[in-house]
Amino acid sequence: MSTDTTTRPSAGPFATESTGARVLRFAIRRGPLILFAAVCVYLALASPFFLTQANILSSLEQTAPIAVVAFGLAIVVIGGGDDVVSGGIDLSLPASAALATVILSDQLTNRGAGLPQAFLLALLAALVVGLVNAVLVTVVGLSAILATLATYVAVVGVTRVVSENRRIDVTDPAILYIRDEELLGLPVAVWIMLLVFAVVAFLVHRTRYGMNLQATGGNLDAARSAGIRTTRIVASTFVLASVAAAVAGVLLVARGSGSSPGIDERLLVDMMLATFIGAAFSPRNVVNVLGAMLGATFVALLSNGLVLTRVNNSWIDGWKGVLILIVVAAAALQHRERK
Amino acid sequence: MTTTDTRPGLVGALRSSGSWIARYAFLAAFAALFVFFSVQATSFLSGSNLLNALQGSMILLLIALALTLVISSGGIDLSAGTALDFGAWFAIAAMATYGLPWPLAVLCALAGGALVGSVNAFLIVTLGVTPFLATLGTFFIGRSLQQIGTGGGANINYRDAPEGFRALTSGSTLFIPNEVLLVGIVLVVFYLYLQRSKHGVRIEAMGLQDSAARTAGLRTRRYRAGIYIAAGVTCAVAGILLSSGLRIYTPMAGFSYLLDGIAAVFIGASMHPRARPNVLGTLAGVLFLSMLNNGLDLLGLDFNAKAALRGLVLLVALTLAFLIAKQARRTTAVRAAAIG
Amino acid sequence: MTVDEAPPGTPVLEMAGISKTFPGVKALDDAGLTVRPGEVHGLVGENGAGKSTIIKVLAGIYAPDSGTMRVDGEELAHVTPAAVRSRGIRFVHQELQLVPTFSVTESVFMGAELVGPLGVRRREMRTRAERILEEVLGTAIDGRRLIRDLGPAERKLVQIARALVQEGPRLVVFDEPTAPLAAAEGERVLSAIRRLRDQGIASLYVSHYLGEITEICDRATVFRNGTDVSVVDPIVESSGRELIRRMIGRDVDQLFPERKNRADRRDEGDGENGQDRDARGDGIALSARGLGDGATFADVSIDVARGEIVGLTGLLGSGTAEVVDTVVGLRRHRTGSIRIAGRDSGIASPADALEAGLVLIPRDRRHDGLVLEQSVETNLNLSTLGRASRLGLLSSKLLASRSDGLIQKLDIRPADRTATTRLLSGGNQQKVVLGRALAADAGILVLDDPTVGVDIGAKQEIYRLVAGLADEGAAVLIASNDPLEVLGLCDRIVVMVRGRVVLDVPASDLTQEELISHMTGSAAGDPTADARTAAPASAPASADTAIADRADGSAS
Amino acid sequence: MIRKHRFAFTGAILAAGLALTACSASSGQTAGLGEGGGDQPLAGKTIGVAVVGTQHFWDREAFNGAVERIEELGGTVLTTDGGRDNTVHAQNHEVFLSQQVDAVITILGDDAVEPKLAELKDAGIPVFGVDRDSPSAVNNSQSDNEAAGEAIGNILGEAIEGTGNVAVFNAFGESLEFCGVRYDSWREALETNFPDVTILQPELAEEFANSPEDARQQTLSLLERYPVGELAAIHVACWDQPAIGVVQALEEAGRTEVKVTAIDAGPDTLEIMMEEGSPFVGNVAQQPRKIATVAADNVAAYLSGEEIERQSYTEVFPVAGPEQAREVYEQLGYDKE
Repeated sequence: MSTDTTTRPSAGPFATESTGARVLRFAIRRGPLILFAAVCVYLALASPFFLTQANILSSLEQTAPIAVVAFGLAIVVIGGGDDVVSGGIDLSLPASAALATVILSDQLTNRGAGLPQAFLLALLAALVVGLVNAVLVTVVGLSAILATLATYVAVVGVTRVVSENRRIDVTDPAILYIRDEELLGLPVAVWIMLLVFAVVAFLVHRTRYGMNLQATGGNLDAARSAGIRTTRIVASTFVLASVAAAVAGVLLVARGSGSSPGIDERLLVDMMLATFIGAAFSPRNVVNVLGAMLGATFVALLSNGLVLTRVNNSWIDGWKGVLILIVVAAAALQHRERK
Repeated sequence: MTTTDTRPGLVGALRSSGSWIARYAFLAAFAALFVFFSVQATSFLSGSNLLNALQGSMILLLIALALTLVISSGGIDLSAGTALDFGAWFAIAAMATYGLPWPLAVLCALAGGALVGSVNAFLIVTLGVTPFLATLGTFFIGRSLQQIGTGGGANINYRDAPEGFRALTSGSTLFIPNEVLLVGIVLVVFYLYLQRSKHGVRIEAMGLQDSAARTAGLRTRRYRAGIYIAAGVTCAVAGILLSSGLRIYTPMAGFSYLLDGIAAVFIGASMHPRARPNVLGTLAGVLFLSMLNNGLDLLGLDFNAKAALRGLVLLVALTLAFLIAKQARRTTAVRAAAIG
Repeated sequence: MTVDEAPPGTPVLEMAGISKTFPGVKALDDAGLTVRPGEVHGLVGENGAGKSTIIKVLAGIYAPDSGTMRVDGEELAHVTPAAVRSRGIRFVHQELQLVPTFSVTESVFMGAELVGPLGVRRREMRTRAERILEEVLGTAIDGRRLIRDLGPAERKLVQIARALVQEGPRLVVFDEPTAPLAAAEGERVLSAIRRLRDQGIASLYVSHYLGEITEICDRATVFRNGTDVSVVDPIVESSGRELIRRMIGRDVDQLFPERKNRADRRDEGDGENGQDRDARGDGIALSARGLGDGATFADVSIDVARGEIVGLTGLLGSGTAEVVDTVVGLRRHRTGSIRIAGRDSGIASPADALEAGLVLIPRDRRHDGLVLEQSVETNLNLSTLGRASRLGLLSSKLLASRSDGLIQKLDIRPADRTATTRLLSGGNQQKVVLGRALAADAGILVLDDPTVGVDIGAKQEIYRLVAGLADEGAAVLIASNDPLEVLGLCDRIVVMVRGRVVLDVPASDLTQEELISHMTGSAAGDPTADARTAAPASAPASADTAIADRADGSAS
Repeated sequence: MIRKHRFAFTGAILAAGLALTACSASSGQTAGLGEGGGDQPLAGKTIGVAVVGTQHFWDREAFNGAVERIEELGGTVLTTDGGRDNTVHAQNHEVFLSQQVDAVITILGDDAVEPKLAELKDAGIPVFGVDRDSPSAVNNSQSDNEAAGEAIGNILGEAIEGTGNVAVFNAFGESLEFCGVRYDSWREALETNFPDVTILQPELAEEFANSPEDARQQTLSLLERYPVGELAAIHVACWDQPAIGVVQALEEAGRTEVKVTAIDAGPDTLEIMMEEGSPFVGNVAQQPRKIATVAADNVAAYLSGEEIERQSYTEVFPVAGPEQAREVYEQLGYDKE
């Protein structure tokens, strides 16, 4: 045996790595992001409009409500773990957001309330849903997926009763401001999204609460033994997420200039997609707030780019699915690589 | 010292008594609702209505069974509806467009479901994508393929479907409606496979602790691939029933069964002592949801109110059942922990 | 020393008259435990003696039925986890209670993060975490590394750092801290505990390794049948035997079983190397030739004959674990071949291995060995469910009779096949894993560190079982880094150093000292031996001590 | 080595994906080019076409009609689909703004799109509605919904000989304006001409997804509540998909004495009507493709400077009974599909 390996006692007998291998490893580790960039470059080449400022801003505007509910879902998943059966999930967020749009619209248009009052009421309603979820999961002991599925159905129903399944137009100046105006070159809706992002990202990644949250989701027993009040943490995630749903409600009212029935289902799928694909963008391969933002942006840019490159409408979902799977598969391979 | 044979297992006895309370709690909610509907809606108890409700729940039951299988193994299948669509699509298209005899069309449908399942299996087992995202991706692609294949989403009408194909849902054998008989057979197969054979135990082991199952010499990859394909095929059977009943293929109809299917599985799991998905629990969950729908239809409520009530009743029933069950479990769990 | 308020001599912890009854079981009966400031106090006892119950009472997890608990002389009215923590009592649990996706810094500060106006003070936390690791525990780990990328010893040190990071630690409770570690790695933990003592922090040290108890403890409390039967004070090097006697109430005559045919086999195998035996071919059940995976080990050849127990040993990172994984199909090999009964095995998964008549008893039983949420019955039958089936359906009668038979044979406690496996003690869990392997009637057994975290009684039973199987004709390959275990149980010993086999000899040819020097790569004639390789990861001298002491403790 | 293999694999997928995207994109483009000539008033123009969803026959036909007509006229299309979410549909119009298309055809949708249409108008981009009567639109092309509702009301009244209970599926009357018009005029026709007819309360709701099966289940329950003699007809107020399931349920339950009427008369429901003895007795055929074609023609005319009327009505064909169903089926060219 040669003696050159003796300088690295911890490595195996063959552990030498060429520059090429290192580059390759880097490529695999950053695979999802590289793919993201590659897709964007392709779209930019295929349609000169794709990279125009107006288009990017409008894509971001489209992203805003999805991203905000996805932040909410991210909190729940981070705190509850990402196991399908026993982990944290909140399927009721889109329903809460839809309920918020109805309450906001009703207050603003039919009851002559101002935005602050309307928002408080919408927030209150969303908080009730969040609290019900929290109680169902932590006190009653339902699995998160069943509890929030049940509240999803219930809240969609309540929304229909409240709205009588009607559309309500909103012409409140504050909502129009959010819808139409720009601040320092960015649409107000995008500012709201960034603000929520900043708050949530700070909360999750920079505060003690956030660290406890991550610990709870990462290893419940460990968190408990570290003296973290895990039940409270899990309960709080549902409440926080419902706040995000209420904020998303404002953005949805702005986007639709009022409330339209039947917006929850699509939001549900988009939200899950944005949140879970977000894990692919993180080096730790876990659901996180920045990932949710990137995921939502990725999905929106993808939809927008495919429209601009004039892909047949029928094909758009298919391409979205394929590209998403490629990104996710790259993340899966990268994860396997580490093992 | 070792009282192995004489003591049937104190822990087990306590545990199962807890599970019985859990089960009874939910069944009590079930029964209470049944009585309520019987009193409030005169036609609820009629034989034809109950049969209607039963027949109406068969498609959901198949979807829920497929999901029971998948969730048992620790996964999820958001593309269950897509597999249903492919089953319905391939069956109708085979007959209406390609003029194949109906038994062949049924085979095509099953192949369609298997196709969807295989894509999932490839993504999950070969590439290692998480089931959540893999099946979500399959769902998107499947939706798109249906749009492409039907010129944007046109129905395929086949009113002249052969008698044999129609009989799958309209006829009856030995006074049992054919679809009930068919789904009953599937149910029994699932029950025997998941609850009574070695495979069910293995799949549960995989779902709980994959690495341990693998080390114990189980072919987990093979099982997992098989599970997604079998789930796809089961959903395709549901698609066959749907298309046989309507004699039409409506693209992208399957998604509407997904959430109810998931709910049924988890309601069923909640009745299990270790909160695992199980076939009989799923059956109870499906029947509960179907009864709820049927009863609310018969009450003659405003449709918006009906939508709200449906969710609220579900919430209340689950909460009550769980609070009682939890009480029971808590006492047994403490004892069990002490003995261990 | 930081005993400020309490008068000198006041115990840091004093538990007295603690009783705890679970329905049907008296887990603690008037038990007591006293730890003096700054001492390292051992807590020993057989499984079920009440050690873990009193630890849980101390941690505030179980409320005792009666008894008092004083910290620094002050009685705690309500023993809650938070109250205990605030009094400076910290726990290093047996399980690695860490979040795999957390960084070292995040893990150390889990639940006790430093927060400033701009949120969590990451840089400061990292500096402090690295400093504690380096200065208090004597190990340098980058605070940004993720837990999932660390080895078991580093993870354990991170856990210890976590116990120390908050202000005012008075007493750290270590529950089997070295169980998942190789000897040299374990020494890092032990030296960390010594450093704590130097800084006046008391330790309560729970371990089955009596060698460690005699090495680092000042005093030790022995538990038996739910109460403290005696306190050995002071602990000296020769206290091991005394501790065993008090633990089980009698002398342990022999830890390792008498092997019937061992002497003959020794004669037979003497002087032969693997190649010759393979050429002769008779009785070789498992034969690996020139095995390598291109990264962690290379050119490994091992033969195991029917009726033979072969020990594969080496320090952590020597490649023994990887070789075992490769043999059972959990890893791919890139060079060489594995033959079973003279034929190419074609094993690519544990399932293939099972079919070829080879079973694995994995090292991490809680993760890889058992489905913890399933019943003992299910776990015992998991590999052989087909044999418990009739007409394709599981027969509850067959399942019950098969598992009851195994429970009896292995003396698994509680003798309840419906019990959830999670609730069993470590030794009993390991017996369940063994039982599953027995049920498979496999001709070849591969055991990877089979007695980790297992008490002496269970250890003895496991050794007896393994020896019995070999006597009945099974071929057994044991990977272990406990030299005494290998010497006491095996017929042949294969030593690996940094991915290569350096020695393959009959066990009778080796003394303990020789074996250790081969393992640490310091023996003469070792092809890789030179001054530098003799120090893998930690000082060779201390590694020797640790191994020797460990061996000492469990010896009879 | 395994590593390299994996990376190559990922790369291959990526390459294949991009190549295929390119294919599907370019195929869309070639469709847009076609023959350049004098009768191509839209040559060199890009027209945005936004549709709220394409699951339903009407929506899809209108969408395809508009796209095909624009391409026939030499224009390039940019299309969006809201996936049945009105707020997404509204947001989709942003693309037309940022791309500065020459004109926009907006198909269906509720008032959520109004602000976007106003923005388009302000930006100087003319908007043409298809079943979207917007103040910001140059023109709205649609069926005469009032006539359609009235016609189907009369067909139904006559089919049940002016008496009996009628159940109605009407979930969209509140949210979609043209559905409301159809429902109101249907109701008015019944109440005026057939005073003995009772409209059952509460009304029923249909679902967008899986609507035939959903309607089938609801009808089965409905039949339990109203035994023979207590139910004369079931009407679907705004479209025809649920009627497929309604008919199926009636046939299953042997209750074909209950008559079925609907609106839209897609080929699938016309086929059902054509069957002998079908309970499906009344329908109103619209010409969604033609409606959209008219819209596209209006775009072309407007861009070449012509005056365009506010409303373009396209004829509806009331269909009563199997004979008329067959005639309309042929007239609309469905038999050639």
